[in-house]
Amino acid sequence: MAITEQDVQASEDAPSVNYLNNGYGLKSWLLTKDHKRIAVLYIISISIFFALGGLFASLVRFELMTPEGDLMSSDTYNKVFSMHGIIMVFFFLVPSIPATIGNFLVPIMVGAKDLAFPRINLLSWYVYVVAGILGTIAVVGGGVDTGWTFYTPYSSTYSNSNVILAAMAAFMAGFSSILTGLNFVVTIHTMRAPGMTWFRLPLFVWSHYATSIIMLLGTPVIAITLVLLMLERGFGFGFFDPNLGGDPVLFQHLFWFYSHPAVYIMILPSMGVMSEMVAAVARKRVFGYEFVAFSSVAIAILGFLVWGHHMFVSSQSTYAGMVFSIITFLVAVPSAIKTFNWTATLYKGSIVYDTSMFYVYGYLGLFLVGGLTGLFLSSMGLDIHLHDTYFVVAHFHYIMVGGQVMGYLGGMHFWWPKITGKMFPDICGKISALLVFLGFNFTFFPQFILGYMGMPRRYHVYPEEFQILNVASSLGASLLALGYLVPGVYLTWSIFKGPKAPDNPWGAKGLEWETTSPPPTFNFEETPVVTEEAYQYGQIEEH
Amino acid sequence: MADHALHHDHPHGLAHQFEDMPQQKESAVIGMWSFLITEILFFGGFFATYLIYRSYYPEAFFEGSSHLDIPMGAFNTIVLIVSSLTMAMAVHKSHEGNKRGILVYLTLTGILGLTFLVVKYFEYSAKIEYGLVPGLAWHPHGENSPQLALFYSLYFGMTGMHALHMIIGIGLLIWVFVKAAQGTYTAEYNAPVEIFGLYWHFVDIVWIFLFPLLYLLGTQGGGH
Amino acid sequence: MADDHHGPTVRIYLAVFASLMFLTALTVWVAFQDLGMFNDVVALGIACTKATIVILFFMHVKYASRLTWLLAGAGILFLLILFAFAMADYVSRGWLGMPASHYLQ
Amino acid sequence: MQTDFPLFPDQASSFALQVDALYFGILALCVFFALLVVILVVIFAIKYQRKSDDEVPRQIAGHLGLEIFWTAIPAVLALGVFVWATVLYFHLITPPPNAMEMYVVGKQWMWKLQHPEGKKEINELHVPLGESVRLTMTSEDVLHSFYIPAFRVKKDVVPGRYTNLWFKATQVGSYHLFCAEFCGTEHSRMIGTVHVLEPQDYEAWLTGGTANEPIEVAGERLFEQYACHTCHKMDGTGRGPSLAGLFGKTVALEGGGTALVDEAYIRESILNPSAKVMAGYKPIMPTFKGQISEEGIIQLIAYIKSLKVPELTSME
Repeated sequence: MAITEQDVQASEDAPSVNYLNNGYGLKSWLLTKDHKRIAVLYIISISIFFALGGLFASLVRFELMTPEGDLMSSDTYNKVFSMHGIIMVFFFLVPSIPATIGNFLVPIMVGAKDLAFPRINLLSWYVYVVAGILGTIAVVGGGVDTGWTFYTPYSSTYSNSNVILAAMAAFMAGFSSILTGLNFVVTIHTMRAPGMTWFRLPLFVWSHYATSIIMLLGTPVIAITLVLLMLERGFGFGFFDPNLGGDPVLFQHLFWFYSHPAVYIMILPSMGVMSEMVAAVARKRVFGYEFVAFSSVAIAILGFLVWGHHMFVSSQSTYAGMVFSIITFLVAVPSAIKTFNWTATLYKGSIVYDTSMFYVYGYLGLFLVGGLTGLFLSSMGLDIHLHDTYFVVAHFHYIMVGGQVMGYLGGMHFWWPKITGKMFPDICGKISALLVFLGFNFTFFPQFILGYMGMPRRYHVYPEEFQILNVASSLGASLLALGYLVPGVYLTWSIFKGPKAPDNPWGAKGLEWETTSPPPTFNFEETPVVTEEAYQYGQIEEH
Repeated sequence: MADHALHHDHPHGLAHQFEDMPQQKESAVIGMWSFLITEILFFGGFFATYLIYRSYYPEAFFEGSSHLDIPMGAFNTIVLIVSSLTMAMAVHKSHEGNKRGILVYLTLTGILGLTFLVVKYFEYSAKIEYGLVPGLAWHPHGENSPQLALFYSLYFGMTGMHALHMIIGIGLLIWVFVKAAQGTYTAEYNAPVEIFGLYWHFVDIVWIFLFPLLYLLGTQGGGH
Repeated sequence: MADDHHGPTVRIYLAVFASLMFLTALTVWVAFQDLGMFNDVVALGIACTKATIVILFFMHVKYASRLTWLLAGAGILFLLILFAFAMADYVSRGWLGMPASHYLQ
Repeated sequence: MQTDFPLFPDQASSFALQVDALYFGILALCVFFALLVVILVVIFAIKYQRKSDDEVPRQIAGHLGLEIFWTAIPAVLALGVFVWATVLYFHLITPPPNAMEMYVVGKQWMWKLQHPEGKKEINELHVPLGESVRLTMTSEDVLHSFYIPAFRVKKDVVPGRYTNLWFKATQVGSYHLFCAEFCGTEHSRMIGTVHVLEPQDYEAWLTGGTANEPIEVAGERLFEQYACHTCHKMDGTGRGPSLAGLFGKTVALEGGGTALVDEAYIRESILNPSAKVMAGYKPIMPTFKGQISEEGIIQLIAYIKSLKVPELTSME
């Protein structure tokens, strides 16, 4: 990346009023209806929860350095991993990209002044904060020990921890994500700038559209499931407890109806980030644009038909299991399509070696492993052995941390100049990407082996022969933690000391790069008129 | 969408992020429908639970249903259908920009909504009196008591959630009423009345399903 | 904006209302006839009819854009997916003729 | 048995080789695709490095043939794996008819196991080498999951009903038994050991020790203790049906329909007798819910299973 004199000049000539300096003081932030400011509020709050969830994760890894339970009691350990899961899933992974980068970029990318419902957007942040406070009260007031899955009847009858409070927090967080999704759907449908047809939308917007579908269709089901759970626990209404006439497996059906698609809420936006970044890194139109776009929608829809693959050993009917299994295999296809298309985009491109490129390559590597290991788990005969072991833990961390967090961090770096108007040191970005990639593999690759050897998840103490791999995993985790801390430092530094960012530091295509860095409050001086396809770096050749 | 994107001289009721009134109205309607989708699936979780347990314990569900009061349920069904009509009329009047018409029909709708809740209150009281509230006041001790309790858990869960939506609906109705009384709504700007109407009709539809599933089930008890 | 999509007239509203009342009466009456398992089918059929009428006329979907149809349809489709796939498990438990776990309690 | 730093689980059941074959099959597929993509993107990164800052490469929109190619190939391969894995699954869940019956009750936080001969164990399970064993499992409280990694078998243990699992041990030794479904505070200590013994050692182990009352004898004692025999007379003259030879049959029910008399049906009939009454009888049996433990029910089931009539009618 080279910043020419002219670029710097251009940004200095830019209008001095942007969304950041348009009003100061806490009130101008807490009552803002500007989607960009709300995105910043979200960035700050999810960073706090990411740090909290990460703290719990490191406690888990510390404890697992030895086979005995010497750091904390079993009860504490169970609470620690449960809070890690609940915080990471409901308070970091689900809102992360949509509520931050998505909130910032979707209106700009479609050429709108704001989201369709700015007040609802702000409301969603407040609901999120209230949910976060409830969750924090649940932690401080003794914690919750059910795991993030809240399986009945343990959660509804037997657990002695703050299940209702934690379920309430998850319920509210879900409500907040419904509001975000609703805003995106409406904005993408009705607020596109003149000339911005569906097939000119950036793939980031497509993936957010697909994500929003899941948020709207899936989240209410987890909400009602948690309501049923709270009614059972709070009032003794019977729904899932066999002693009250219910069936515990029904809870799993309702829970996974949301919670499996929720994995796609986490991964689809990061796929959108990757599509943007691959194009910019290779300075080339994304290969097979329509296929990448439709594969997002296909993943969103097929994602609703596979939840039973979490229940192959739960005593679910074999025939239902077969149907869920085959559809799960089919979900692999759109993911494969995306990977091949990204690879093809790099072919004969003009590949730049900057931070974005490091994150793109890291993402590709981790997502490949995460996606491919899904094949093991969708195979019914093999899942019997692998279910509820560390193999599953490794698999979903490759997707949700390797894929999603890599996408989130990559996206934050890619659009950091746009969001803050400041540049970060490129070399630091490369180092952090490397640290995350290496640390991640050190942490989670050993867990695949542990899983195949049969170490069950959520184990506080474990047989001795698993120790060496666990130690390896814990050492890797410290490297990974470093990889997450470093960007926090230099990105914060860049806000105060970083050089001013030009409007389009990467020479990328897209409406967001045509406005100033940072953008003005209403995003554009004039509503843009779109006349070309997305990623039109040059004349397109048809094949 | 037109590109007269200037922020000044925009029409009454047009928010800054929209270009013109049709875009704003379309957004409001689509937004409400998106929300209703989530509501469909929210109640859907209840209905799925109901369907599954009903198919497992038909006898207990028949028995539980036979203790519900069909005249009260039918009366409430009629109340809600009438309220849907008055709500539709309120929306109709708002399209004409007829302030008085909106106020009259909203008032009728609100009264009918409250009537529904009052009837519901009497039904609930009766159930509490007979000890048919699982977990809190539960008297049956037969061998299918757990399954019977399951039916009543669903009864209270589903009708309770529906009643909560009615209460929220009445709250929203008061807000729309106040705005209408202030003369906010015109023939051009009436989206709030319209989308509130969508909500109200949706709540009515939920009841349209609850009534036969919960109340009418017990009439053929043990028949099959 | 003048209301360019033609909403229903008051006469249509009254007709809709009358049919809803009629169907309510019908569903109560049918409930007291012994039709065996068809009682459920008829009751649900009537409820679906009533819901469709409300959606089409009171909620203006009949006069609305394709997008509204799509949204309403998506909600119902995914609801059916939830029902169908969850029920698929419960219905087919024990099909293998093994002492499967298809009885609760 | 265990080395200090193993990287692969023991293969101690008839399933292990088949499951591992599938594992390595999928692994090969994954390695192939992962290497394919990794090698390609690395080559591209080297070959197509940006030469100058204003370089704009040739733009390629896409290629329909390629898209179809890399949609179809993964789809076909995925379906192939699906068939392989599902055939294996059916094998894994279908016990042979002559399998030994054992019973498992999970509770927070221990495994209670019982042999057909009546021997009870806690957190230990002794099984004979080379013999098919079928477990009937239930839980007294929350969900558990019965998992023996060396056998590649796992099944959730669900309160309120029975689940099954079977295996045939093929290697003498001691193996881990884990609870794989999170079940509360001491979840990670709900572990045990499965001992695979030579058949003659197993016999010796069975006859050694104390409390060697066969399970159906315990069941028979309960049968009399709860006065079941006053109605369920063996000659069929009682107020309830005779239970002799009943297990495994399909019976007609009062009010239409049929039911297969299996473990779940017997359990239901003890806990909720009026749910499925056999045709020709009245729903007069009282419920025994809350009076008999899960283990007691299992003993009763074993006893009822053992009741044979001399000329057994056809099973179908």
